[in-house]
Amino acid sequence: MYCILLSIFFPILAGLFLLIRFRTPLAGEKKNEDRKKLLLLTGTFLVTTALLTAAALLTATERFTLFYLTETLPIYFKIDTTGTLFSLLAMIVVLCAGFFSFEYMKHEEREGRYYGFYLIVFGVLNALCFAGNLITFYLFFELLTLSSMPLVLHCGTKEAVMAGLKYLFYSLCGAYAGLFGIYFLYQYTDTLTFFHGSLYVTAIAEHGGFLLLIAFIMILGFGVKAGMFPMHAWLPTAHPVAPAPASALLSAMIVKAGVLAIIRVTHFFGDDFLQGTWVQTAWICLTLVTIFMGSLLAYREPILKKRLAYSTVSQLSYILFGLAVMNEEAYIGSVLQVLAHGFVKAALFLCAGAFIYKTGKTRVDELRGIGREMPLTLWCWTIASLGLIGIPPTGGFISKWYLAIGSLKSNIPVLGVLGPIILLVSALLTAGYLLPITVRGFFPGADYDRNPLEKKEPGKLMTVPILILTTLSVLIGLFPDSVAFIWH
Amino acid sequence: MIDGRRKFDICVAPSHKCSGIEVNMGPNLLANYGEAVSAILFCIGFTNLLLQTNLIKKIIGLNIMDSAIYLFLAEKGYIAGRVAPIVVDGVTSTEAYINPIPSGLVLTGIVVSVSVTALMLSLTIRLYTRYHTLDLDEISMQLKKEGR
Amino acid sequence: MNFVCNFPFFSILLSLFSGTICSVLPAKAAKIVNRVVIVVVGLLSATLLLYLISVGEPFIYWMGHFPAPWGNEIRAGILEAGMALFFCIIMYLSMAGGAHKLFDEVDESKHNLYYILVNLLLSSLLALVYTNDMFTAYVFVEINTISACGLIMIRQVGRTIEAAVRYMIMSLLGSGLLLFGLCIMYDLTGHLLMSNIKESVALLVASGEYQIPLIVSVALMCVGLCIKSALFPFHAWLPDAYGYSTVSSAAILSSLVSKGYIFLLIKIIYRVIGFNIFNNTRIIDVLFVFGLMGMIFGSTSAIRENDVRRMIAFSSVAQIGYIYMGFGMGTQAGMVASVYHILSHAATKSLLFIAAIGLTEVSGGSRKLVDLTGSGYRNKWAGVAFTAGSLSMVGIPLFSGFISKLLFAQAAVQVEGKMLASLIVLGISTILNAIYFMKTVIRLYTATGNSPYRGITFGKMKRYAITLIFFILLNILLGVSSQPIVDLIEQGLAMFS
Amino acid sequence: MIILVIIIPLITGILVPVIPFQKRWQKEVFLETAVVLNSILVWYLLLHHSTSTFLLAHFTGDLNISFRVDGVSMVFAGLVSALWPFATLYAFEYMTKEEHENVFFLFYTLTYGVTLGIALAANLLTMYFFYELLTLVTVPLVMHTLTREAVLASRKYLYYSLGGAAFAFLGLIMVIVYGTTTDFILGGVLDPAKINGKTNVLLLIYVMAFLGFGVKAAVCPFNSWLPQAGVAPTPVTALLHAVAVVKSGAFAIIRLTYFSFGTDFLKGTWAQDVVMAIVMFTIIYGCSRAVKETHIKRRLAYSTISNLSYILFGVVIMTPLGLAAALTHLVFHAVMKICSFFCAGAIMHQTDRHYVRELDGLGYKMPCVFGIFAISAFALMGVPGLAGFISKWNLAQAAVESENPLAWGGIACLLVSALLTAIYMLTIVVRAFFPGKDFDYAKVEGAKDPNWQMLVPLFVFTLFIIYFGLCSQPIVDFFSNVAIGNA
Repeated sequence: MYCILLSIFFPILAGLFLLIRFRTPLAGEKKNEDRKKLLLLTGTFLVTTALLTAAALLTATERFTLFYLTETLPIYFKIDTTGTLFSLLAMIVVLCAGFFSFEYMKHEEREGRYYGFYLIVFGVLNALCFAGNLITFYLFFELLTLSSMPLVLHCGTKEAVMAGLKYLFYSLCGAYAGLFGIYFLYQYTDTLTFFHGSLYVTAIAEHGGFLLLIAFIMILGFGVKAGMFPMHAWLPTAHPVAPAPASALLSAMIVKAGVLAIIRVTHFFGDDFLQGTWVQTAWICLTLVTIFMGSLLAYREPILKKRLAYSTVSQLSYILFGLAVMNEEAYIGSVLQVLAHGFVKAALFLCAGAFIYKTGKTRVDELRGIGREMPLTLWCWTIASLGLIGIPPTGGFISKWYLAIGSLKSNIPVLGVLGPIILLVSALLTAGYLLPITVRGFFPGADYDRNPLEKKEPGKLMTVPILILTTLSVLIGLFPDSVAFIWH
Repeated sequence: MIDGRRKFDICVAPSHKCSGIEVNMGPNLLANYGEAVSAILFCIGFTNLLLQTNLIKKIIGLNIMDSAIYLFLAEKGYIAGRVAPIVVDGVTSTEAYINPIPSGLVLTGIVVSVSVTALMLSLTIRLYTRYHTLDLDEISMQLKKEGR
Repeated sequence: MNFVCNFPFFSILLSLFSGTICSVLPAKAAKIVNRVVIVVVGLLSATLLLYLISVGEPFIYWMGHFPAPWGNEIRAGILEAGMALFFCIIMYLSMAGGAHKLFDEVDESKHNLYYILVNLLLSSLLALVYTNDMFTAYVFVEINTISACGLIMIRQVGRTIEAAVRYMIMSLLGSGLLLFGLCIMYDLTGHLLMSNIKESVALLVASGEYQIPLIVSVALMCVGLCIKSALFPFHAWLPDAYGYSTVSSAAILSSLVSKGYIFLLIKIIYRVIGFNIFNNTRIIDVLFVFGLMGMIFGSTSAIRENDVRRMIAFSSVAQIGYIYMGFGMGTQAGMVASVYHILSHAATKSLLFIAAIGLTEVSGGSRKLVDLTGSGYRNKWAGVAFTAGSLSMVGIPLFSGFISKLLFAQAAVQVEGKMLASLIVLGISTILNAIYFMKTVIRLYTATGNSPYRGITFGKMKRYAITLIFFILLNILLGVSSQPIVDLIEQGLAMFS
Repeated sequence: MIILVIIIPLITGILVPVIPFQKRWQKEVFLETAVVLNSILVWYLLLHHSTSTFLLAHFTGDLNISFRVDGVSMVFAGLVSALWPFATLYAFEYMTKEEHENVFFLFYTLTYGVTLGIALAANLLTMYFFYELLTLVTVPLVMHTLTREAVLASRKYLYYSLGGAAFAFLGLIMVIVYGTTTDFILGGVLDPAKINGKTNVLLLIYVMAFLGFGVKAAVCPFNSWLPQAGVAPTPVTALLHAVAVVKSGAFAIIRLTYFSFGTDFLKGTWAQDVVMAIVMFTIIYGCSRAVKETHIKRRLAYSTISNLSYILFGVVIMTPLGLAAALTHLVFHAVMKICSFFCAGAIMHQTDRHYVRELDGLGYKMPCVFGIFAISAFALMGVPGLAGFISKWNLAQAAVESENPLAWGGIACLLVSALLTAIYMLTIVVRAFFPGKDFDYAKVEGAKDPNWQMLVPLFVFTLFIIYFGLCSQPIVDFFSNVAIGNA
């Protein structure tokens, strides 16, 4: 119990401490000294939190109520397998991106604020993974939005602030749609605790149609955070302006909160209830549209981070597609995709961050010959890209394999077959938008002037996290069984 | 008014004219020519009093109106074949005389209307000395110009 | 016959003759005589009221001991006595409140003339209240008109004379119609005494003969009195007449004179035609509609007005609309509400006129609303009084206006077909009232900081201030302990029939 | 006893300009003592909870002015008396910059008594009486600055309120005529025997009366006075236009709906649909206007409009749960809104900035104020763990439970409004803390947090927001008991 609480509240309090302690910008003579102190503190906090989280995960079966908001609304935590997985992913991504920022954020102002909110986000993510009922989940879902917004708009340009607000309002909008559903669910169940299919049988009989509508609204609502069409527009706006590590965290983990939410919700309703209904059909349609559209937009996008953002939109809907299909294979595919995409996308964003940090180039066509300057980074990029495209033996291949199998196995007419086709097309597109960077980076062409190029490989603080993430993305493909246990 | 509630023997003309319901309007109208005339006169007077802008004409209208009412009263008070209630030759039967009260009312009314007319005339004189016109609209215009 | 029964006659006669006496007295003495007469008449009426309450039934007083169909009669019931008392109170307060202003407005040599007119007015009002004879009523209507006209034009400026002429013309039209209607009624029934006419009318209605002349006669009388009491749309004369005459005149005219006519109308309805017979005619619907229209149009005109006294005058049009709306409902409750509103409006409107004069005095004599800005600070008592009057007009509980609104609304609910119309108009009219009165009140208390006008202290206007206090108290008295008054009105109306 | 709590503020208020205070602090001490004393008295009264009726005066017939403590009045009186001492404390500091202090405190304190009068009224007439009085005593507060703007605003306020009262009056009449009594009895007092066949008329009048009282509660077509009245000094806008006055409107509607007409009569009729539609529209309308508005106080005023309609939404659900939810929001919103208003006031007082665009970068200079503002913003949005979430949760639950499709639509409105709330509140917070990269901090030089007199109320209210968010159970239980008539 204490481990769970500590893993949640320690980072939050630590973050608040940093916010207050370093509330003024670092400046003057003691700037370097102060910065060192800040980094030291942050690093300690991050590692401590990670350890605490690990400890919490080891006591996995624990469940407890912290306190009651009202008599019937407990703040309740429990650790289940899904939560464990998400929490592991969060821990790794947060750590990697965190250490990456130590270097990356060197030139930004108000680092104290950044790390403060970073830590808070860490705590909130943990809480989200450990949340045991809808209300607790909703609480931390909102907090996640609020605490991650400052990360998005950190660099403080007009664009960044607007993007931050856009992110905020989209997310809130989604969260409120979710809340709308929660209001009704509360009425038709004994408890909001996550069980499989906890609705009253009578309620299903009497209000079946309405409950389906509620389910759809909730999926749409939480889908906003997961970048599902038609509410995906915040992602391409928010990513380019955020600092790269923040983008990595956002894209790898925070959007997954939406996925987690949808997993929880669909479980809550129960597969039996949703299977074969119009909700499933509509949902699958939306995800397929998102997959295709995301890839297409990414393909046409010249700005690197924006391209990655669209890619996220597309890839996340793979996960959602798997969830929407609702059978074992598809579900495993989804979970694998969560992990694979998490590692890959974090790695890609960190690579992009490294490019930007070292060369200041943000557009894809400026990256010609980058392989000469930063070979290690570009290699990582390439491997991660392969993962995203789904080339064996990376994680991406396994997850997509399961997704396709699941889809074909399901008895959904038309869409069951259409799904894998779109997955394939999208994979091609993915290759089309990621690989050219590798190709041009290593082979800028005969006419390219290579003379000004020189080694610019970034420091260890940046390369090591990228390497770790890249490695993990491959490992997950090699040992998929380690996560396949989560069905049931 | 000798017996408690003696009605005059004929109906009132104007109402018949206005209503148009009565079938025997013609004979009634003819029989009640006195009332008809008084009603018409009343209307003339009323209209004059209301619509004329000249003060003197208004006052004349007032007098026509009042006179019409007196005519009406006098007409009502007279019953053909009877005489004024002054006992001269010892006839004391009430059937022989007319009711004296309408005539009394006429007299009272005349007094009232004379006094009112006098007041109106005096007011008119005041206005005339002040504004040198008898036209009420013009006086209003001048007042507006004075701005008070 | 108890000695008290002479009191109505005494009071009429007293005020009539004191008027004549005033003509030969110097101004100061005339003033004293006038005040004394009002007080004495008030006391007489009060005694009479007490007597009637104790006896519990009305009495008829034969003038010169001629019995019923021949003689002239006076009749007194609770309502009559109460009305007379109330008129005296209002008249006294109005005279007291406007006394200091009289020297500015009227040449001192004419002061005794002024008091003659006031006394005459009082006597004619009393006669209207007490008389049981239609023709007498007509004669006193004319006397009332003449004296009212005199009160208007006693201030010799062009505007008042013109207003007097206009007032005269409208009044004469009204009294002409009244007289004509009365003659037809006489023709139909052969009587002039109200009680006798009523019997005859009842027989006539029962027999079904002469229905149309009967209705014409009633309609003529109603229209005549409506014109005289300035019911919309016959109100054209009113703003000028109230707006430019001396302040006491305005207060008296608005609160008493028109009320005298209305009271006569009530008497005609109850005592001459019979309440039920009257309610079966279409006339009440007409009165109702014009009442409602008056409520709206009077107020909208008042909103547009930027002269404070004319504004108050227009507000009278609206208030008279209320009263006629009560008539138009055709129920006992509506009538009670109307009668109560007569009292309430009389108390409030005279208060407003008197308070307005205090405010204009400290604003350089200007009565434009713009100039009144901040005058509530310069003349505190008048400001408070004006506010109180306005609140009463708007219908804030504690003040009399609220009770009359309450009574009207309660009465309206009981009338099936007219309920919604009257309730909604009541609501709208309250809003309109709020708009122009509250606008003015806010203006009174908007300090401009550097006003060119000097303020006035309590010491310099003791009498005036005390008058105002009495007015406010009267208003609150009507508002707080309305139950006994309403009971009295109900008893009085019961005595009518 | 019960009349005492109404009279003490009235007398205190009148004494303020009369007593010749030598020093300012004497006046402050005098006022604060009186107000605190009165609040203690109110709480004593509420906790002792005697249900006897105190009759002050007879009007006509069975109409009288009388007072009684029942559940709903406990809620409102308790709320008002709890907030007033803080607001007074805050006003002392704020009013140092304004003129005509005496007049201000005169009416400010009078308002206290009158508001308690509304809360403790035992029948509709008494409530109506104090309702009208409330209008009158607050008008001078609105026109306090005597600028042209203030005068126009107070005029508008007056017209609207009195006009509304005129229509509310019709409701009063209906209750007098068709009810058995005008006293407040949970479940309504209408006499079915008297109604027969007049149901529709009564419903129409109910809607009118609802709108009439709704004027004070700023229901949609009649809300434009509220933002305009924001010209008044901030303690007034905070306390009166976020709590006392506008809540009186809501409170009056509660009385009218639950205690006079009765929910049995109204529930499921077209009248319910109409008023609910109006309320839902207002919720959205208020928020949208708030988003467009750039003046801080006016923005908050529009927010108030929307939030008041939350309360009314609870009311028009017309179930005990709805009433409980409405009461919850009545109290919680009061705390949240007064908190945010005081922040706005502190900002204006300290920096003399009135528009949202001028707030850039102030967050670092006034961390306390903006921190608290952020918390109140989160609370208004309905972030779980803060007061706003609980009341919204209750409202939504009541709506769901009522099985009324329109009410379900209302939940959607609540959430849309929550989103809009986030937009208009958080843009302020974001501006203050994230002014942009090139922001010149010299512009906010000199701005700093206000002194303790202003900060103490702020902190206390913040604590309440959090406390209500976390431990709402006892108070919500109490409201539920009130709503079923058990308190």
